[in-house]
Formats: sequence, C-alpha cells, structure tokens
Amino acid sequence: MALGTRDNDTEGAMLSGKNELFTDPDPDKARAFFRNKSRSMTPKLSQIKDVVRDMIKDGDYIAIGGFGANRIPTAIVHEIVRQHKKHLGFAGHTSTHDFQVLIAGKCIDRCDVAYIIGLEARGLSPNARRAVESGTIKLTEWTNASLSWRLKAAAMGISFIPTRNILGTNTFDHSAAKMITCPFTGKKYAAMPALFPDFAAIHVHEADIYGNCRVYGASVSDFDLAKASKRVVITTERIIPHDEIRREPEKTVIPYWCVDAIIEVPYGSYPGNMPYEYFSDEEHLKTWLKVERDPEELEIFLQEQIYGVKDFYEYLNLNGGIEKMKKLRAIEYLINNK
Amino acid sequence: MALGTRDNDTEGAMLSGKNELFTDPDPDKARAFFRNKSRSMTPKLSQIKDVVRDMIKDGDYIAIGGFGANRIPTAIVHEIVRQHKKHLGFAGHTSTHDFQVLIAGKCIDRCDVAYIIGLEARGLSPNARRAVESGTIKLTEWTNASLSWRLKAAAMGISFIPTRNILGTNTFDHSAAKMITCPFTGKKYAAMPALFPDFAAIHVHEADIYGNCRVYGASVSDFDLAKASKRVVITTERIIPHDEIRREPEKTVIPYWCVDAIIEVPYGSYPGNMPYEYFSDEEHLKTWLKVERDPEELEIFLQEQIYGVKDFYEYLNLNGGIEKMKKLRAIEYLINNK
Amino acid sequence: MEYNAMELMICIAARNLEDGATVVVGTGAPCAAAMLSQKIYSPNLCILFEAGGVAPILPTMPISVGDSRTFHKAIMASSMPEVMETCQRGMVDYTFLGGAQIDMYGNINSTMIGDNYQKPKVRFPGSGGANDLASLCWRTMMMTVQDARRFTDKLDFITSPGYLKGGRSRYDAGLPEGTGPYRIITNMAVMGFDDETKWMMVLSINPGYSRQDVQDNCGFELKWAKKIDDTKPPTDEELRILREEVDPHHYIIGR
Amino acid sequence: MEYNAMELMICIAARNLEDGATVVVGTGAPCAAAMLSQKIYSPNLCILFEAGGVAPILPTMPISVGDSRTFHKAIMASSMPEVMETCQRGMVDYTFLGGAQIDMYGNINSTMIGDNYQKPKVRFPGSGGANDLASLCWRTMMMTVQDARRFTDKLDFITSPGYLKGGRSRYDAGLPEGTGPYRIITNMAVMGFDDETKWMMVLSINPGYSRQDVQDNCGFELKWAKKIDDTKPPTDEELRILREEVDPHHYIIGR
Repeated sequence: MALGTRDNDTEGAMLSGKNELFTDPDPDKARAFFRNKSRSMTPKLSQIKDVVRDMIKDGDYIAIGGFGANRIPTAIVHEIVRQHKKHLGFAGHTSTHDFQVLIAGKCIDRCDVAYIIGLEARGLSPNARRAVESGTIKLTEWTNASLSWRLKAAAMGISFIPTRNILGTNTFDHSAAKMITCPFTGKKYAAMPALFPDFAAIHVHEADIYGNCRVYGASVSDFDLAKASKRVVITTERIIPHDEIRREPEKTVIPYWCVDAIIEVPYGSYPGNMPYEYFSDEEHLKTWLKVERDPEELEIFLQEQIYGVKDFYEYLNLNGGIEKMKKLRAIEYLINNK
Repeated sequence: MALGTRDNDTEGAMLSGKNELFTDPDPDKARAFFRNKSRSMTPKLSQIKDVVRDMIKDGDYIAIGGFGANRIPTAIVHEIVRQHKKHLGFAGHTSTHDFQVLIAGKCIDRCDVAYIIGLEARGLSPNARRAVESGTIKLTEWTNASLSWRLKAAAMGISFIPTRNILGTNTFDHSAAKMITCPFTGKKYAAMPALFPDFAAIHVHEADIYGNCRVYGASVSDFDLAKASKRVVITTERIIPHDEIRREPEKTVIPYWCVDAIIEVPYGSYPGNMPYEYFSDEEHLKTWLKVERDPEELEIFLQEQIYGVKDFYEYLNLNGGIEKMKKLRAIEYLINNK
Repeated sequence: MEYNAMELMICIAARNLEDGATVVVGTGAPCAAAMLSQKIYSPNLCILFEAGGVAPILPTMPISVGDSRTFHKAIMASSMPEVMETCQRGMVDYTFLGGAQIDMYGNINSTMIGDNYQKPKVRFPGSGGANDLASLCWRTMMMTVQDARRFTDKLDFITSPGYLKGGRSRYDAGLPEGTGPYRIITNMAVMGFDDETKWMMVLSINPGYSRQDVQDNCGFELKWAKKIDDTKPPTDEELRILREEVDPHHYIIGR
Repeated sequence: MEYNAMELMICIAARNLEDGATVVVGTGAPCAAAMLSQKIYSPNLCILFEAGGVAPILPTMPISVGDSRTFHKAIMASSMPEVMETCQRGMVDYTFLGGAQIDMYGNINSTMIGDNYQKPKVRFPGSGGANDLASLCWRTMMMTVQDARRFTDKLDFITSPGYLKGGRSRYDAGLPEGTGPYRIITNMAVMGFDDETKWMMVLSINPGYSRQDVQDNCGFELKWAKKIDDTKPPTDEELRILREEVDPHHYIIGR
C-alpha cells in the first residue's frame, strides 16, 4: 500500500492519514459545550432506561469505559441495543464484549478502531468480523495508545497531542492523524486529534449521588474519557455516602462535574470482570462466541438475553442470579468455592 | 515591550519566546539516559549527605517537589546549601521557601521562573528579590501551568506539548516557548518544551525501600516530576513494608523505577506543611522573612540554622524538636492544644 | 454599618459568583469573596485551588494555595495539571487576579517595573498561575485599590492577558474564544468592558465617590455604561458573616 | 525431555529477558515466557500490561491484559497512558508481538489480508497496542510458526513498524532512535537483524531443522550470521516449570 498522502497546506508537504476524522477536535467548540454543562453538585440518581433514551441520540458518537470485558457498563450497552439506537459512532479502544454486543444490535455504523473483533485470549468474534469484512461500518484505524492520547488531548482541552507511535506504517495511512515537526528539535511526530465523544458510559466501584467516583485496579483511559466526553453516565457497584468521598479526597478519580447521571448497578460489569468484586463469566462469553457463528442463532440469543428481558436484573437472573455471582466472586478471589 | 520575536525557520514566520532554554527537550537524548537507568527493584535506602554529594554536580539543573512551603524535602535543600553546591539551574514552579533557602546559599545561577520571590499570603522574600533585581541569576519566564506541562511533556516522552496559556503576553516573549499552529484546526498554541531536570528531590508520606511511593493531599506536579527527572531522591515521612504497597496498588503514585535513593526523614517538610501530618511553622517562616532584610543578619541565621548544624535532626532540635512537632500536628488537625 | 474598602470589594465580588459556578482562587481577598458567597448567595459554588484542591470545606483561610486547608474534606485532592486542564477544557467560570498595573484592556502586570527584564527596578512575584487562569478561565475578576499609576495605558510588562489590544486581538493571539476580563472591582467603582472594543467601562460607582474621582484616579480615559448604577453598599448580613465567619482574625479585612 | 514448538519458543524467549529488565506483554505465549523467565533466570524482571497493571504477582495466566490478574498484588494499578508513556519515555526494554505476516525488516501485519481496506478479504484483530509497543519499546520480539506465506516480502498492511524499509528509515520516519525488532523466534530458528541494513538474519537453528528448512519456509532471502549457532533445546528445568507452574492447565503449550 502507498505510504501516506500529502497535504497541500502552507506548512509544507507533510504526511496525513487519509481516513475520516469522525469527530471535531476543535477545543473552542468543546469549550462552548462545556461552558453550559452544569457544575452544580446536585443529586443525579437516574434509571438506565431514561438515561439511554434521553442522553443518546441516533447518530451520536459514543465511547464505553473499561478494557476488553473488564469493568464495562453492561447495563447501558444492553439498553442501547434494546432501544435500537442507530448510526452510532464508536471509539474502539480495546472494546471487545461491549463493541460486540453493540454491533450484534446493529447500533454502530462508524468506528475508530484499535481492537474490536478479538476477545483477547478467548478468540475472535465471528459476528464483529463479518461486520467489518462486509464493509457495513466505516473504519478509521488507530491504536490503543492513539485513542488513549486522543482522549487525553480532549481532557486537557487542546486539539491535538504529539506522539511517537504509528509513524511509518499503514496504521498511520488509514488513520486521520497528521505528521508534524517539533519546533524545538525538528523531530517528526504524529499529531493525534482530540476526541470529544458525545456520550460515554463508565462502570465504577463506588460513587456518591453527585457523581464523585472511585475506581480500583487498572484505570485504562477512563479518567480522561470522563473529562473528554460531553455527556457522561456512571454505573456503579455501590453508591457510597458523600461524607465518605470527603473523608479521603485522594481516592476521587472522576469529579462530579464530569457526570450527568448515576445509576447503582450491582454486578454491572457482568459478564465481564470487575476487579476485586467478581471475575468474568467465561462460560457465558464462550456461548456468545459460539452463537455468533450463525446469524440466526445470534438473533435468537439476542432475543433471549437482551430484547426479551425487561432490564439488566432480569438478564442477571436469567444467567444464574446471585448464586452465579457468588461463584464469580470466588473465582475473583482465587477461592475454590464452586 | 515588543511583543515576541520571529523565527526564520522554514515553517513560516512564527512567534518565539526570546529567553534561554536552559535544558534540552530532545526526547531521544532523554531516552538514551533512561535506557541505562536501573529498573531493578533493589533496596535504595541512603543518607542525605551521600545523596547530595553523589547525585548533584555543580552546574546541574534541579527541581524540588511540593508547592510553596508544602510537602518540601527540606533536608535535601539544606544539605545542598551545606555542601555549597554551585551554579545550579532551577525549576521555579511555585517554589517559595525551597528556592529562598537555595538562593540564600548562593547555589543557583539560572532559573525558569513562575513564582519564586513570594511566600504567598506571608509576603515577599527580601533576599530572593535582591537576587532577582540585581541580575545575578539568569531568568526565563514561565507560569505554573507552563512548568507543569513542560514536566508532563517530559514524563510522556515527547519534546513539547501544545497549550493555550501565555499567548499574547510578555510572559511569552520572555519565555523560551514557541508559537505553533494546530494541523487540524489552524488554532494557535504555545509549544511548551519538555523539561527533563538532572535531579529532583520529592518528599512523600510513605515509601517502601525500593522507592514505590504514596502521597496524600494535592500532588501538584510531583508525579510528572518523578518521571521527567534523570535522578530522583525521595525523602519520606515513613518507610512502609513492601507488602503494604502490594496490598493496595492503586495508591502507588511514583513507581520504584523512577527512584534512585530513599531516605526516611520524619518531619522532613518542616518548616513547611505536610498534609495530614503537621502544619507549617509560621513563626519560623516569619523569622526567615525578617532576617532576610539584612544580608549580614541572614548570614548569621544561615550559620546558626544550616551551616552550623551537622544534619536535619540537629536543625529540628534547634527549632523545638518533638515538642514543637506535637504543636504543629495539633494545628494541622485544628486541635486547640498549644 | 461602617465598612472599609477591602470589605466593600469582597462583598461586591461575592455577589458576582453565582450558585453552581466554579472558581479558582488564590489566598487572601479572592478566597474570602468565594467563602462569603458560599455562605450567603451560592452554597453550591465550587472553589478550586491551583495546586490541586477541589471543593474543600474550608475550616480557616489558607496561607498557601497548596496547604492542607485547600483540600480539607474536599471532594478531590488532585494535581496542578488536573486543575489547569479543567480550566483549559472550559469547565471553570471565574478566577481572580491581583497585580501592580492594569490597562484599559484589562491586561495585568504582576512581574516587574522597569524596562530591563534582566535587571528590573522592582521585581514582583510574577505570574505563578495568574497568566494561566487569566488565559483559560471564562471570566477574570480583579479587586484593587484604584489610582492613576496602577491604572495605566503603558504596562511595563504584560504578565497576564486581558483583551490585549482590544477587539478580537485576544482571540487572534490564540487564547480561548469568549474568555477575558469580566469585572474590575475597586474602592471607587465597578468596571466591565465594552463588548466591541473591549475597553474598560464603568458600570457602577461606589458610595462616596463621584465620576470625577473615578476618572481622576485612572491613567487612561474610561468608557461609561449608558446607565451608571450606584454600587450597593455591603449589607449588614454580608459584613457580619465576613467579619465573624469568613475572616474572624481580620487578616484580610484589617482590624 | 520431549517438547513441542510452542514450548521451545517460550523457553528461548524466556532466556532473552534479562534480570532487572522491563517487559510489556500480552496474554498467551509472551506472558508465559515472561513468567518462566522470572521463575528461572530473572526474578527481578518487571512485567507490565498495557491496561495499567505493573509488576503483579501473577497467580494464574491472565485472560485479558486488563483483567484482575494483571494487577494482582502489583506494585501499581495504573492506566493505559501511564504504561504507554513509560514506553515512550524509554523505560521499557522489551515487548512481544504476534501477527499474520512479517517481512525482512520485521514489519508486522496483524490488521488484514486483501487490498481494499474498507472491504478486506480477512480482518484480523488489528493493532490494539501492538503498533504502540513496537514503536516505543527498545526491543521487539516475536514468537511464531514459520512458513513462506507468513514470512513474506509483501505485507498486505504494515500494522506495526519493524525497520520499515531498512537502514535508518525507521528513525527517519520519526520513530525513537535505537528501537526496533530484536529477535524473531520461530519453530525452526532464531533470527535477529543486520546492524546496517536491518535485514532479517538467522542467528541460530533449532534442533531438528536445517538451513534449507529455514530458508524454504521463508518468502524472502534470509541473511545468515557469520557464525550460526545451534539453538539450545529446552532444559528439563525449563520444561518442568513451564508445564507445572507457568501453564499448569496447558492452555498455551497444548495438551
């Protein structure tokens, strides 16, 4: 493949990735939005159904917190599918089960890709692979660090950040990054455009009713994601008293002003892993990969697991309820208690 | 004053701050240094005297952790003066008491300035002011955020970061920043050159013998400083068991590989404030500002407080020892126990 | 009740901070204004400090913007980049600056007097975070005693940006759209800035002063709003809370 | 003892990780190699995972590079930018990549087969963090079964950079000085790269294979080191610890 295309701008002939930039990196437009975002510390307890109905429009660009099938806000992801949201853009920053559910629900039509069709050591998602190979979703190519840094640029309030990855590769050519030169050293950098999602959902361990959040274990890019996104929904394993937040302010990793709504969803990362709480349900994830092989079987499975249940609690019960959760807790704690 | 100077580089006529860039922002030179920095998790307990003797050369560029007179590694600062280190460069990122001690000891001959001659609500340092007004130290002008972001660029391993402050002002003109244009939006940015100090000293609450550190309260820029600096010394209120670090890995804010030496120094931020431990000794700081008015009185005071004592413990005893510390703890905890 | 100029300025500033807003403050009068506002007008005002403290319950006035008080029972004890980036992202409404000189466009000098940078006649504390906050927060306010040397059309050094040369020059320089000086609160008057030219404009005159006083104590020609209000003097409630709760030792408001 | 190709490759990789080094690994064979190395050769090897886990005491093999195991009793549970920036700063020595195709300069394709990006014949998982780690860590290693379709001089897509077009082209493109592919470990041989041309060069041949086998199963002409060693087969200790402690369920090494 040809390496890169050349811009005709006045800065000289610099390389430029040729795929589409799905979101606007303009920091002044983002600021104009953030200027009107509430900073009032008011209670924000909400319902999954309402939040998905009111805060995601068809065509929005969304991002999901966590990594792979770890600490993911499954209840929100299912509800997006259940409400048949359409034409969503998606930040595919090692999004595995979350992406795969959304693409099974035909919610996504464009995606910034780093890693979306694999499920890590578990194998590949046949349905996600079909979607990508059939060309039904538009892709722009990135990497995990690229998307991390794009979110960081947005969180910092700047329109780009210079980085030393992706240079010289087809990954760059099929990105929407640009090559720039350091004004001090003359070194070449990839300029990563800021990514301001319209909507993000993040699952955390603890939050108060205002949205001050605590997360334990690897945080991936979620703190930057919470700042970069225009609308943010938090699902949390536990609501904790506000006074507890003030008792240890070092532990707050997402401040309330980033957050538009909070929903307490115990076991909210199921079938994914929630660090220090419960391990992933490997049987359930294996079933997903199996039924995905046949589109018809997949539809039946989606009907049973998502469309046919009224909410996330019914889904949890369908898959073993509290007894299953107890088993997954034992696995998380490396306890032989099956 | 004239607003900015123009570069003759090929990128076009862009504005450029005209003061000296004291350190090299080249990320490949920094990488070449870091390549050989030990990543071995070995015990690093050291002595103040040895560390200052062996890890700071005359002419080095140094930075001190904390903010103002809060969480500062006073023992290291005193020892630098006691050992008559000379011609040091300094990162003056709201450095108040630390800078003022070092300039009283005539250790510094160049400084990146954001805030060095004030002591916040306590007033101005007459001696630091004399040093600056007499032109005996070379200055390049920055701001707190600028120096923060310069350290962040270094910590990220890149030679610059684009920011939206200092534009249009004489602060920019007397900096060593450059103006650049965003390749996506055409917006103007200040490019902040990465700052890789030769040496940094940071005072923390807890560390294990390998240098894994915990800090409570506002962290200022210290996590980036620890990563950006070539050699890093940690003084800590307490050494804690390594197992305790592994019990709550979320609390580690500086990983061992950044750290070259660890010294346990209880009350190590005195006369500064150590959050959750003891408040600043306002009487002592007032005395500093008073004796500074007269260069001769200042010399006598330095003799008594620094040159004439053998180490930091003798200095603590000279200023009230454990009984004083008890009083400062009471003030920190807002307890009426004078 | 009787009051002094500092008390007046703090009370006026407090009224300008609406509920649910965010404000980065330093030590001294700005912190007092924010605390007073929280106690009377804006219980939900979120106070930030540039060293990292976010929304503390301030038990006493901080001595340093990084001391323990600035994150006492706070909702977050974060970092300087965290706070500055929150400003840069457009989530901080207000900040306060001090300075030795200010011009008609609200540009502020807190660096030096003289014409030789390397050997200034007088060196002041410098920017600290002032330039950053003036660049990145939506609205900058200043409380200062007014005299013709301080209010000058020739700054020795522009430390922190106001509207630079007026009009759109601030934004053309690359500073964020829509930001800039908002209120200059002096012992004599309250000033804003003309929407188009960005020239300093008197909005209201404080009790006991005349138009003449205000102009005579300013080194450049002031603009005047169509309707000049009389600044409302401090209420008894404002003074009581300021003196008894916000600054009980009268460190800032004087004895 | 008998051993299979996967066991051999893991043992060779483990020997290449020296004590006191840092390595970012994924799931599977790379993680097994790092764990084996820690248990025999390099107790002080620091293992990092790109989602944020740093130096865990791995109780079992992780299923995901972000699952609980990756920061089990770790020294830090950090973030993706934290780990990637540690790499970018030059503090990470090794990483491992996988891929569907590799060329003579160590460039790797893990994205797609076909010539139409928007409609590939086959889509693979893509970069994930592979490009980042290959760009930013000092030395990249790969473990793979060798055949002439996989080792090709025409990649359908360069996902992760090797030495690009050889010589200094990698550094001229802006990638950090001194970084690049280090060892390609296959079932048949261990390859490095020529210092000048950066062309893939055979260093040692594995037990049971010949020069002819190695070249026949490679789609481009290989260079040969002046002295070609015989790869040392896995020791009994290596195999015992790999089978009993590192991968007791034989997920990776097979049954």
